[in-house]
Amino acid sequence: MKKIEAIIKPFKLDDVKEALNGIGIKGMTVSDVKGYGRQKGHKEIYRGAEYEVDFIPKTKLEIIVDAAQVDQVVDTIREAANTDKIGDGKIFVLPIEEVIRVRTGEKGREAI
Amino acid sequence: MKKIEAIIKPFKLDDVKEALNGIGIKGMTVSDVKGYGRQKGHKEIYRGAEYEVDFIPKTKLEIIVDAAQVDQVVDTIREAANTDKIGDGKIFVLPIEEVIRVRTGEKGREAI
Amino acid sequence: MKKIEAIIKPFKLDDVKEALNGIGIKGMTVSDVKGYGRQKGHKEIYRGAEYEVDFIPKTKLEIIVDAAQVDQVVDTIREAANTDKIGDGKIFVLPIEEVIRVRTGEKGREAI
Amino acid sequence: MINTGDTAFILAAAGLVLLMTPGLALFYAGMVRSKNVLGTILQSFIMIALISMEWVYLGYSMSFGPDVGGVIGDLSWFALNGVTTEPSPDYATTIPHTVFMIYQCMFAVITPALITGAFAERVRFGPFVLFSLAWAVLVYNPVCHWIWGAGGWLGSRGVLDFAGGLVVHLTCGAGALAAVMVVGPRKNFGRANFMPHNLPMTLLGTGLLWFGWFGFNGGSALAANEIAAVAFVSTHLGGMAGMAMWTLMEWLRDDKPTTLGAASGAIAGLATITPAAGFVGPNSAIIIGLLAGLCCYFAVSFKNRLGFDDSLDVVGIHGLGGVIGTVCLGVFASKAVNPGGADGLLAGNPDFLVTQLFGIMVVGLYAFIVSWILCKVIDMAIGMRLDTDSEMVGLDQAEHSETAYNT
Amino acid sequence: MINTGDTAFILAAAGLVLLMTPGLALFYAGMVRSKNVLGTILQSFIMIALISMEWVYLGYSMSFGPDVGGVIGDLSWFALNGVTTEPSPDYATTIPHTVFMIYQCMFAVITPALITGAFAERVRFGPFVLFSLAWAVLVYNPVCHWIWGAGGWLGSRGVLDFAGGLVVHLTCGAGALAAVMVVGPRKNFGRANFMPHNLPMTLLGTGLLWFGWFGFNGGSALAANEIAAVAFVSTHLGGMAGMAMWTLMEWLRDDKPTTLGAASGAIAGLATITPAAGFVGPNSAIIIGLLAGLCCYFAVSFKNRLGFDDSLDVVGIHGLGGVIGTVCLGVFASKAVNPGGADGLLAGNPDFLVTQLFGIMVVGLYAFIVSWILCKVIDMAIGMRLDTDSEMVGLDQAEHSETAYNT
Amino acid sequence: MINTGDTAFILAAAGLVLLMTPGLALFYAGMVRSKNVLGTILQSFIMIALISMEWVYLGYSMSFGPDVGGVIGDLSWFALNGVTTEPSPDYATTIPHTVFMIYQCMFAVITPALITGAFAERVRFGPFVLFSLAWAVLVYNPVCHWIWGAGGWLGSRGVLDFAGGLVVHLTCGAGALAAVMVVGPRKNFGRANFMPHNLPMTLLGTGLLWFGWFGFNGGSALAANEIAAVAFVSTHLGGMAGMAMWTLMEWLRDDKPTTLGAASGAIAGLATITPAAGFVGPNSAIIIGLLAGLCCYFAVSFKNRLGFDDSLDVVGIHGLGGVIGTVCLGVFASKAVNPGGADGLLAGNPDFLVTQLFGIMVVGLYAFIVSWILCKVIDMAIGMRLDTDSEMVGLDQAEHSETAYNT
Ligand SMILES: Nc1ncnc2c1ncn2[C@@H]1O[C@H](COP(=O)(O)OP(=O)(O)O)[C@@H](O)[C@H]1O
Ligand SMILES: Nc1ncnc2c1ncn2[C@@H]1O[C@H](COP(=O)(O)OP(=O)(O)O)[C@@H](O)[C@H]1O
Ligand SMILES: Nc1ncnc2c1ncn2[C@@H]1O[C@H](COP(=O)(O)OP(=O)(O)O)[C@@H](O)[C@H]1O
Repeated sequence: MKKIEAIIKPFKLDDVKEALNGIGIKGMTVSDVKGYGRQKGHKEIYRGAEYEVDFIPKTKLEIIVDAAQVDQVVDTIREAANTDKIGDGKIFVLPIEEVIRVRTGEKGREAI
Repeated sequence: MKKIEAIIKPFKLDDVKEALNGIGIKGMTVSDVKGYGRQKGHKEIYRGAEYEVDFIPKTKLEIIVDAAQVDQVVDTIREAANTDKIGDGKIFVLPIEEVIRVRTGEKGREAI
Repeated sequence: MKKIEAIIKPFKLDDVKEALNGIGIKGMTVSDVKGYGRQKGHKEIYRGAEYEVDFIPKTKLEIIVDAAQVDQVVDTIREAANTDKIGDGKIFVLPIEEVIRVRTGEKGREAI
Repeated sequence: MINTGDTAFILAAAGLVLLMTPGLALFYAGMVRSKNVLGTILQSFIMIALISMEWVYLGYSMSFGPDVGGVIGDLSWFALNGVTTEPSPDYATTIPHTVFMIYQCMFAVITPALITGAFAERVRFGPFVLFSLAWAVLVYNPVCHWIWGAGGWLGSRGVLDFAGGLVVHLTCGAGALAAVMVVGPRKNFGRANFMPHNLPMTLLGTGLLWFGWFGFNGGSALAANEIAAVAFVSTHLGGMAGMAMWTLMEWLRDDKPTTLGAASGAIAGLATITPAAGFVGPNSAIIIGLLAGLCCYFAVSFKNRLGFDDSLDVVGIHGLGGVIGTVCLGVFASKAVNPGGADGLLAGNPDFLVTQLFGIMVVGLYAFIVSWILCKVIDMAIGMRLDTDSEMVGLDQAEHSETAYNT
Repeated sequence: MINTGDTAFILAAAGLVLLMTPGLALFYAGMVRSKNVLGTILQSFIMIALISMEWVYLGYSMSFGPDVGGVIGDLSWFALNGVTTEPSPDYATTIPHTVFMIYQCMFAVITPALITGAFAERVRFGPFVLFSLAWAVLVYNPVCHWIWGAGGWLGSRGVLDFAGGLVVHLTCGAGALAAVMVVGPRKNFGRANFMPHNLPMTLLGTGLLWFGWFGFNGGSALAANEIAAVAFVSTHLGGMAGMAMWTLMEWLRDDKPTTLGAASGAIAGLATITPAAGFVGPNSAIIIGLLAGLCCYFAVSFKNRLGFDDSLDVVGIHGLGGVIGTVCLGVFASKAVNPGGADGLLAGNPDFLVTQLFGIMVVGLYAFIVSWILCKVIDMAIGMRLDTDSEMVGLDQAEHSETAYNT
Repeated sequence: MINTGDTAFILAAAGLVLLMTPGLALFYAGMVRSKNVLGTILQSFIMIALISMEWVYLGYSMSFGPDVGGVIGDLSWFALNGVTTEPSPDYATTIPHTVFMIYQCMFAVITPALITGAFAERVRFGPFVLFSLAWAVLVYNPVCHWIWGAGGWLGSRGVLDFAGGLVVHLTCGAGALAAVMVVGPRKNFGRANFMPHNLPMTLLGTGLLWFGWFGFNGGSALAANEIAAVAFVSTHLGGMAGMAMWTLMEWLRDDKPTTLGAASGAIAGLATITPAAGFVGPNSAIIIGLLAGLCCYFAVSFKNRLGFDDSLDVVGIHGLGGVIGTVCLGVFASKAVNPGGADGLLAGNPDFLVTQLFGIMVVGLYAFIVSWILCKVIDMAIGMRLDTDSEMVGLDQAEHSETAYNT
């Protein structure tokens, strides 16, 4: 099993979710994060003063998948999340040693 | 060292925390996430229209433990978080290569 | 590639970010978490009753770096985040199998 | 004959009292957990619809209509029949009768809304609506008639209540006590912390309530005259003294004054001065406010030890406030301040204090008993409580299919 | 001769109507997504500056200045020239003329602000400001003159509108319809859910709007007299009945009443009673409120099926409310209630109903056509819509370089 | 003899001014970081208790009591002794004396609350309370007496201040300047961004402040008469013009108007028109408002360059506004508008402008010096600042053991 973490632009969440459903991914965990990277932050105006805000709202997806599915999932996310602009995000693949479903105790593949 | 990530139902946090204290786990990191999976989302009514909201509020626990403790911790979380209903959540076990305590620089077991 | 996760005190974020910029780290992902550990929580007063709140606001950094940079990054974070008080936080190092940039599809080192 | 100044004043006051219900909704909603915000707000808001409707077709006539044996008004004013823009001969003789009617309507609306703080975060909407309606009819209307209705027996016996220490605050406090006893505590009460989810919202509510209270107490003079001035001034002083005392107690005992403490003290002071507002001078008002802050602070802390889940302290603040205020009126009332009022203990008239105590006993017992029976019957018939799962999920989703905050 | 009671009343009423604009800002802002909160608030707030300025140098004179052929006021009152503290002979003869002027200013301010709910979350600030200004000049001022201006042709024909069913609610509803047709739906409309980001904010706005509405309708009597009493009472009853009906419909059809439903029903009831407030009795007011809740509930649900993105339901609530209220006035109006008013259908006078229908037709068509042309021209000239990226990022950052919430 | 219209008006106005303190609390709290929300709110709220208490036992008598040599009132009105519902012969002769007293109380309450914006997010609660109390006694009360007290020396010299340009805004601005100099900037000032945590809260506060300002300025006519009309109108026009100008400047210079800019401009305009409200005509009021928006916009931007941490711009908006407004009064005042007022420069009377400048100098210097000494002494004695750790943790937890928001 692998864990795929993807940092994407928030307004792309629906597209990515639908795309993943399309390839049979029926579970994921999502959270709001702030990102810092190449993409220039935006300026904010506060009573005549300008501030540079360099942390940009991003959405983080965590998806546990079978090792065999990794490439497909990665490609799917890339297509759906891509706007060809800096800041589209990153995808990280991490190893997972075990997955357990709380309710049943099922492990591995059965658990997801 | 291993990292245990558990996605549970928010109102189970206190129970899980107490159960973990029971087996001597004195540290963890918690965050609010949204989950998508088998559990059906709820409907919301907005001026006579019904919407399906399929991301469900969940709580994510991150616990670094000694490899030897993993099974005990997993079982403890399972018992405490279980409501026998779909959506009780998942537990993931990830490898950790190093743990450092910021304050002292202690590493590994000493750091947690 | 490695993933470095650091749990630090929120008000230390700016210092850590600057320090990391200093050593050429130009990307990271940040999120708000709550921490539980040695550091005593604070008491809250609510209409004459006192409550112990034991989850403390913390900030979590996620940084993907080249394996070679890990030690330098860890040390940099430690220095910048340290206040010599309990609760300064932890740093975890996790293995990463792959990194992909959404926009370009670049992998590994090129992706960060 | 109609006086434009008085009419302008009471219309403004009626608007202010209406505003208190949304104010209360926010005051309460800020103290609940985020999954119960909307349900809590709606419990107050819905009273505007429910009780106003009841008021037009039942409540006003029962409360202020032609007296029947001192105990209740008959129903001859059903649908406001005969309630016109002509001033009433009995009430507020310088303004249109309808203005008096709508002003009183606002009082009837907020009183059951006050009760909702006691069983916050755990009751079903349907049974709650039923309870509130029945309570308005069987508790509020009669008590209102006894004290403020022309010919009401307690009023005739000399019981005084300027703006609702008995009619509003004691009835809702007693109702709250009964309801909590029937409904029981929230799941995990005592184990988990139920932290307020948004205190700025509670402070905003406090500000709106204070502002509205000037209409509540000031307007109870029913004219823009000297009595209104007396009531307005004591209201402000009572509220500020309550805030001063509560924060002071926190400072001394926990060495930290809190924002919620300041708000709680203010509401305690405002509730407590209510029955006395138009009958006492400024210095008495300050003493009353200080007593309110002191007693309510201890009552609330004490409750916490009792493990009695009056979630937002309706008993400890409104109920107790109504009692203290009514007693203090018996002590500090002075005809020098308000010739239409009474002389109290300090003015050498202990009898009046006794009368007030009698009023407290009667209203407190009546409101408690009827409320308890109502609540019990409804609970046995259809169940007041949410099932455990729904309580865990929260009122907003379980009862209203809504979410307060989306990002 | 100036009457202090009337002056106090209308000054208070003017303050209340001013408060409605921030109230509306919050009512709307709570329903948008968090990235559009500030832009939405500003669309209402800026009207206070924009329209007040226009009012002093153009609007007041066009609306209420010396009549030209029944269609418009001349510009002789430019810069309030001749508008002094002397009472006007034509309007509100017991208060300073400037008080009447500023009271009417508040109406002119909130009307275009109401429209903003229709094209929420997607228009550029500059073109929006331009549209609102032109709309005030070409739609609001003329219609206001026709109905309320001395010599206005619709008023002379006997069309009645107590506090703005036609002048305020129908014009903004028709303008909203036109604007939505020109501007089009939000990106992903129908696909994504646009959940309200903060419903407590919307409920707070509702509370402030209700409170302000007493000034809006009550003050339209222009004196603290019997008519003010009638208007105040029907306003409250209309609002509460609207709330009651909407929540009831939700309860019956979705078996869950909602908080937003209660708020929506209240606003529907308040908007609908507006034209009739000072001309009908309490029981008629309740019927009108119930009808408002019923019709607007269905209109809004129906719209959802139409896939027509009137984002915050300006057409379904204000536009429709203005129409229903104006028709109901034709049905329920009674000289017994207000001798200065008219007798409606039920009082055996069908002609008046016809007159009202005529008024609706004229105002509805005029407002719709002019609004559509204005919007179209501006859209073709400089473009009303945000580009897609900006719409995705949200108004706050794209148009104002601000963020509503920071942690 | 008591006039009901005037009494209703001033009671309503007093309520409105009270509401400004919660309004201010929200206005400020929205601009601080979420860890300091409650502490910021409480700094305003607590003034209601602290200063109202001081007002009854000291302040009112010092400010308005029998004059001693033009510099201060004696203490014969201690505990409101002799302040009854009889109208005072010197002040507001058509309403109960107590109404005037409580109306003025609200002014005394909000003035020190305004200062808190300057040292937001960094002072200890205890020393802050001490400072505010001492400031009220040594700065507010004397200055209030000099200008508004019967026999006050500046008033006798012809210095005019309709509703508090000098008494309220300049004193708090000068106090703020002194306090910032003593207390110093927030940790990491200049390095970190201190972004407002909740701008909708600030906009809500703005709405409540604007609403309340009608009572603040309109009520200062102390009767529901022509002067009240003048003051009410200029207040609205001053505020809207300030908003128009500030947003315009942002539009021109940053090509983005902001929501906070609109709010800031409105407050600047309202503060600036305050001293002139009852003495100038509508067109002058608009010019004054435009000037306010212009000058305060630049003052605030300039401050940012100075690296002077007047955190919420009390000096740049209130202090400067008070000065500009008082000068403009010297220029635009006209007896044609208010016979009881004065003629200014444009009416061919330069002397009056000189008098106003003299008033500014005296009040500005006095307020600054006394505030600086007070602050310095308290700081040296017990320390105004939070220790670094507490400042990092935030006021709410460090000083009040509370958290504003819990999920
Ligand atoms: N080294 C890194 N470690 C962790 N997260 C990163 C790293 N670099 C970038 N990110 C995340 O990816 C997001 C996008 O990266 P950015 O460099 O801005 O553009 P791009 O995705 O085009 O490379 C950032 O906002 C941040 O959340
Ligand atoms: N493949 C997955 N990857 C990551 N998180 C998942 C995955 N599947 C489920 N989850 C998380 O676990 C939660 C519960 O899963 P769900 O399928 O709803 O019920 P159950 O826990 O009974 O299997 C989801 O809400 C989601 O947060
Ligand atoms: N075993 C653990 N697993 C995950 N996170 C932990 C663990 N122990 C501590 N933490 C995180 O580190 C933070 C600091 O730890 P704590 O024990 O309070 O102080 P210190 O950093 O000085 O050891 C905690 O608030 C929590 O977020």
